[in-house]
Amino acid sequence: MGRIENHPILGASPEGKLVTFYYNGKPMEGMEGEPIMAALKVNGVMVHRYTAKTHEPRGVFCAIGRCTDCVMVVDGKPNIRTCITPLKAGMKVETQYGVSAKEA
Amino acid sequence: MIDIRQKLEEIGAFEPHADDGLLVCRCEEVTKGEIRKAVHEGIFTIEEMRRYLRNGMGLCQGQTCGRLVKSIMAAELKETPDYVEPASARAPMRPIEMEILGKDQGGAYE
Amino acid sequence: MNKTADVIIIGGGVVGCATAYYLAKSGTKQVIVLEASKSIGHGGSCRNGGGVRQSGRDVRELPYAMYGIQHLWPTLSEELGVDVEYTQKGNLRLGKTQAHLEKLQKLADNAKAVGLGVEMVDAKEVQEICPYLSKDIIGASWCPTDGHANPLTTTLGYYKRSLEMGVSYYTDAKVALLKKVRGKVRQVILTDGTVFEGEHIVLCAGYESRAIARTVGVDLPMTKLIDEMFVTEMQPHMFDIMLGTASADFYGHQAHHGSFVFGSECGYEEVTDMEDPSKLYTNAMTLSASCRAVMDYVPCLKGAKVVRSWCGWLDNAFDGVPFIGDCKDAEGLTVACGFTGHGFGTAPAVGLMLSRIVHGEKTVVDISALAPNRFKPNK
Amino acid sequence: MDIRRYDMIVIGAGPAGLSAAIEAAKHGVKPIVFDENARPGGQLFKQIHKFFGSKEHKAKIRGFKIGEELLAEAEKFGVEVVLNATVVGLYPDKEVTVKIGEEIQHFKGDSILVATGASENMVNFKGWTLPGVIGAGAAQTMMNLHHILPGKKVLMLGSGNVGLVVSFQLMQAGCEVVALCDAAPRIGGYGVHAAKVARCGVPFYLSHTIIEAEGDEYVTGVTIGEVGPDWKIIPGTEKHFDVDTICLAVGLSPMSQLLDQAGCQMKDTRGGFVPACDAEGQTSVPGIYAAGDVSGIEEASSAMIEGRISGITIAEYLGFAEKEEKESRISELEAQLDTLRQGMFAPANRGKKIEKTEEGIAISENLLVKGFVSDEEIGRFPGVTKQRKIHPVMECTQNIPCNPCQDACKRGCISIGSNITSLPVVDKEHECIGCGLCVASCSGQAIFLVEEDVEPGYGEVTMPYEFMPLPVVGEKGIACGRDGKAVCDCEVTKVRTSPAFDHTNLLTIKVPNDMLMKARFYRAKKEAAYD
Repeated sequence: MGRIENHPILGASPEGKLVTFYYNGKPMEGMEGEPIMAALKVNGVMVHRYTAKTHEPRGVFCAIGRCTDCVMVVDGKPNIRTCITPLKAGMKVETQYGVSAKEA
Repeated sequence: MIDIRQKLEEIGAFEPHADDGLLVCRCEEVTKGEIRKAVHEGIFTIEEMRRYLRNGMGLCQGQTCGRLVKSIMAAELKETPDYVEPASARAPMRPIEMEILGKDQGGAYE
Repeated sequence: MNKTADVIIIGGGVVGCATAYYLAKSGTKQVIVLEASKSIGHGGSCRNGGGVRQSGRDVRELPYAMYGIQHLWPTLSEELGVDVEYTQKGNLRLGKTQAHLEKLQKLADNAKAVGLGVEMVDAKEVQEICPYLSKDIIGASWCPTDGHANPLTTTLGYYKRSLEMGVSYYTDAKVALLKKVRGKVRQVILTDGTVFEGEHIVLCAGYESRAIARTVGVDLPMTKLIDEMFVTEMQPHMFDIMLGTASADFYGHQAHHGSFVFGSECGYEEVTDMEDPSKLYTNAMTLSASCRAVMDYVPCLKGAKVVRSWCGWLDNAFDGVPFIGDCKDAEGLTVACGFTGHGFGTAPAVGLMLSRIVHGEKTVVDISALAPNRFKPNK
Repeated sequence: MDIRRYDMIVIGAGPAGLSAAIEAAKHGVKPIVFDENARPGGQLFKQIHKFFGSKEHKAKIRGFKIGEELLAEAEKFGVEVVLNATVVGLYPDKEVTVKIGEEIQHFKGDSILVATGASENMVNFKGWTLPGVIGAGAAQTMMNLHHILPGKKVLMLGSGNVGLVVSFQLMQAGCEVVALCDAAPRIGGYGVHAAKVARCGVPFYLSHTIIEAEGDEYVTGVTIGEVGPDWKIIPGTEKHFDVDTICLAVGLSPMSQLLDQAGCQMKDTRGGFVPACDAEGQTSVPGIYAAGDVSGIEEASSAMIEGRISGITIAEYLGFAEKEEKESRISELEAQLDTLRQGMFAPANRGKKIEKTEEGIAISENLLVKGFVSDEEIGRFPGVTKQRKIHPVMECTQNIPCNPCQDACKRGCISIGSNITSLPVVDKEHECIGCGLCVASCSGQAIFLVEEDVEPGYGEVTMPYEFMPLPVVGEKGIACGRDGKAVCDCEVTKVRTSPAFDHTNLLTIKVPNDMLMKARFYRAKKEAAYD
């Protein structure tokens, strides 16, 4: 989906520090401190989790920490709201199946 | 006073609709059909519905579906949406780890 | 609107709904249930830890607690057509000190005397039963036939099934007083003036029962206390047992869908004072205190997030066990209240016994020790 | 470590909360403001369009700039703003529990102002849970806070101001908006916002709703259909679009849970669950106040004034201000609020169909269903005149409380008068010098400069332009009409940018004289084509 390099009103995007994180074990790059969700989106990741009951794919919905649809397993902890959790170097971000990182 | 039996008779029997499979509560995966059917089983309030089907009991605590459930229930009850009272709000407003709560001794840091 | 019935039940909680169900099941044609709030199960029925246990109970309660577990709970989901999530995987009552163990031992001995299988287990056995518990636990009482259920679906299950069987329910129907007709309690008068009349009145309205019974000269000595509970987000499945502690720090279990439900106190409850009790406020310290209590025994839950807390009123009887039975000095009135915070697990048995009492039949077990008029001065 | 006590605790550092804290602090109150976000300003920081109103309402200033101004003012008056601080509980005795970092802290206030704003309503349809279906607020958050694109091809559901403004923002960020649909038969938001979107070529589908979001793992397409009077889809009206994103903008609901939790008396209204409170924001619990969207959805401009009213009220409640002082300040603020609550979109007119303007001119029907005023309709509005020499053409056709254009023109060519909702009138007596300040000042981007015969047979149209890349002088492109369709070839003759224009660039194109009243948008050749 990409970053907005130059915006007619907001100007150039603020410069950030590019860091490596791991999405299901695969290294990806994102801006340090941006929400995990933003880094995933730039890398084309749409599906954050599969639901417990009907195994439906879910992703970002409200982007402000309310709906909790974007939760993933982050550094081993499930149910982390990726839309409001800042990205750190080396973070391990995994698709959540129900409440765990493994497909049931 | 609400006469449950009389109200059930007034609203008639449950009739399946084509969109009954539509998901309403995203967190707990509760469908429109389940909610509509529960009304005909005597579930008339959001408080009861949450307890019966778990809608609004998940991570977001009904912040996304509350309004939708209210209108589906009201329509099924043949009433305006304000007939169905919203769920009561309870702390915490956002999910909080037990260990964070556990450190709290009732004060504030300088 | 039909305002006369064979039986009028005051209180649409789990006891009221269960009583209505067993009455309908035994052939009573006209049963009316009056619920003061807008929701069935608004009170303690849906605000408890879901414990279905025998261990830790007063010996006066044990016979019917055991009866329910042996005869009613196992088939309840099928009977009601609603999954009540009954799980009979045992109850551990945990101790961390020698004093705790002594207390647990005493309770276990009492229970054994009336035939309940409860044994004391040591630290190692505790870990074998539930490896998620703190290593600081030195022992526990273990009752393998105890368990838990979902109080929400149990209450609503009884409601739904009895409704299907012909019971009439009225919500938002607050009772103001009872009235005798020719010396027998027959009328139930609502705050809006509506009069219901029945051959038999069953009063199971929690603490509010006291004020209602008083209108026909019956006092049920109890007080009320507010208690808080909380629920966590869904967690991977860990264990199925019910947990409690010797010093009553907390109680709770993991529900079928994965959330943990716990109840606890912060120590402030006895003096809680609120202008409007219907608001069900808690204070700002209880949740944190409860989390500490739970983490002291189940430390691995520290990362679990709390999504909601709530509270409810307990109806504490003066001697810690409920009032169940006919009011000898108010003919026509049967009461069931004062469950003192542990009524949920026995509700099916109580409902069944109340239906028997109404029919003038013998209750399944002897409950004369719970007679409503049992209060006698101790000096 | 005891509970910390404050004169005033404000929950929410949005327009209402900050304004209240500033107003109270001006009278000596020491407020503390908590906000769960990393940046203060609430939704203001996602709002990159210019605001309506008059000078006192911070008109023609962009939302995020207003946020910055409020923050600077708060700092100046010693307001303590704590960010990343989520209020998780509000208890009797005016105690709040706040999650700050990894800790829960307790605060008590002699007064509490709840200014938690609103949350988005949602609507469900088949596939609404697929990744790629997002709230309009989510789109704004992604674009304007995190500088990422929500998607490439977007369908917007909802024609209220949020749907319209976010559609425009999506295009500014570089997305394609394939369509805007709404189940209602008429556009809900300001006509000028709709017109901005329509002239970019976005088709409007009123009386249409989403039938299905398609895709297995995420959105790959959407089907919409026309709704009949029974709100059911009319068979055969289905339309499919290839999209990767579906944006929902179907209204807002007050986030009033904390007030409910604190035991404040609540009201269940059409606009949501709101506290019962008086005009100053006092709830049923003495000392607990509510201001802004939490007490009923309005614009950020109204929230700021409501906040100030609550601020002075609290100052008086706490004994920091005299009663007379409070009353005179409140009457001043209420007058400002009244101004904002006038016009066609006034709260009193919600849901009503307005047939005529205050001037008695028939409303453009086309605008209400297609998003643009047709060539035939435009001439009847007083801002639209036909002159040979350069002059402003103000395509402002609805009565909304807004008047920056009047102040912008130093030559007196534009007059609105004392009634702020009146349509602007071109005063032919005064000479337009083509400075373009009016064009840049119009928050609705509805003002154009038109001049005939700059060379034989050709005239010039100057338009507001807020897109990247900015065309360069001499570039050949295509002029589009109000409906976004190509009308003729054109050449860029002037590109003006200035700090005074605040990022609204003025683009001047040369078109044949007979196209001067039609050409309202510019497209580079490669991206446009004639139908």
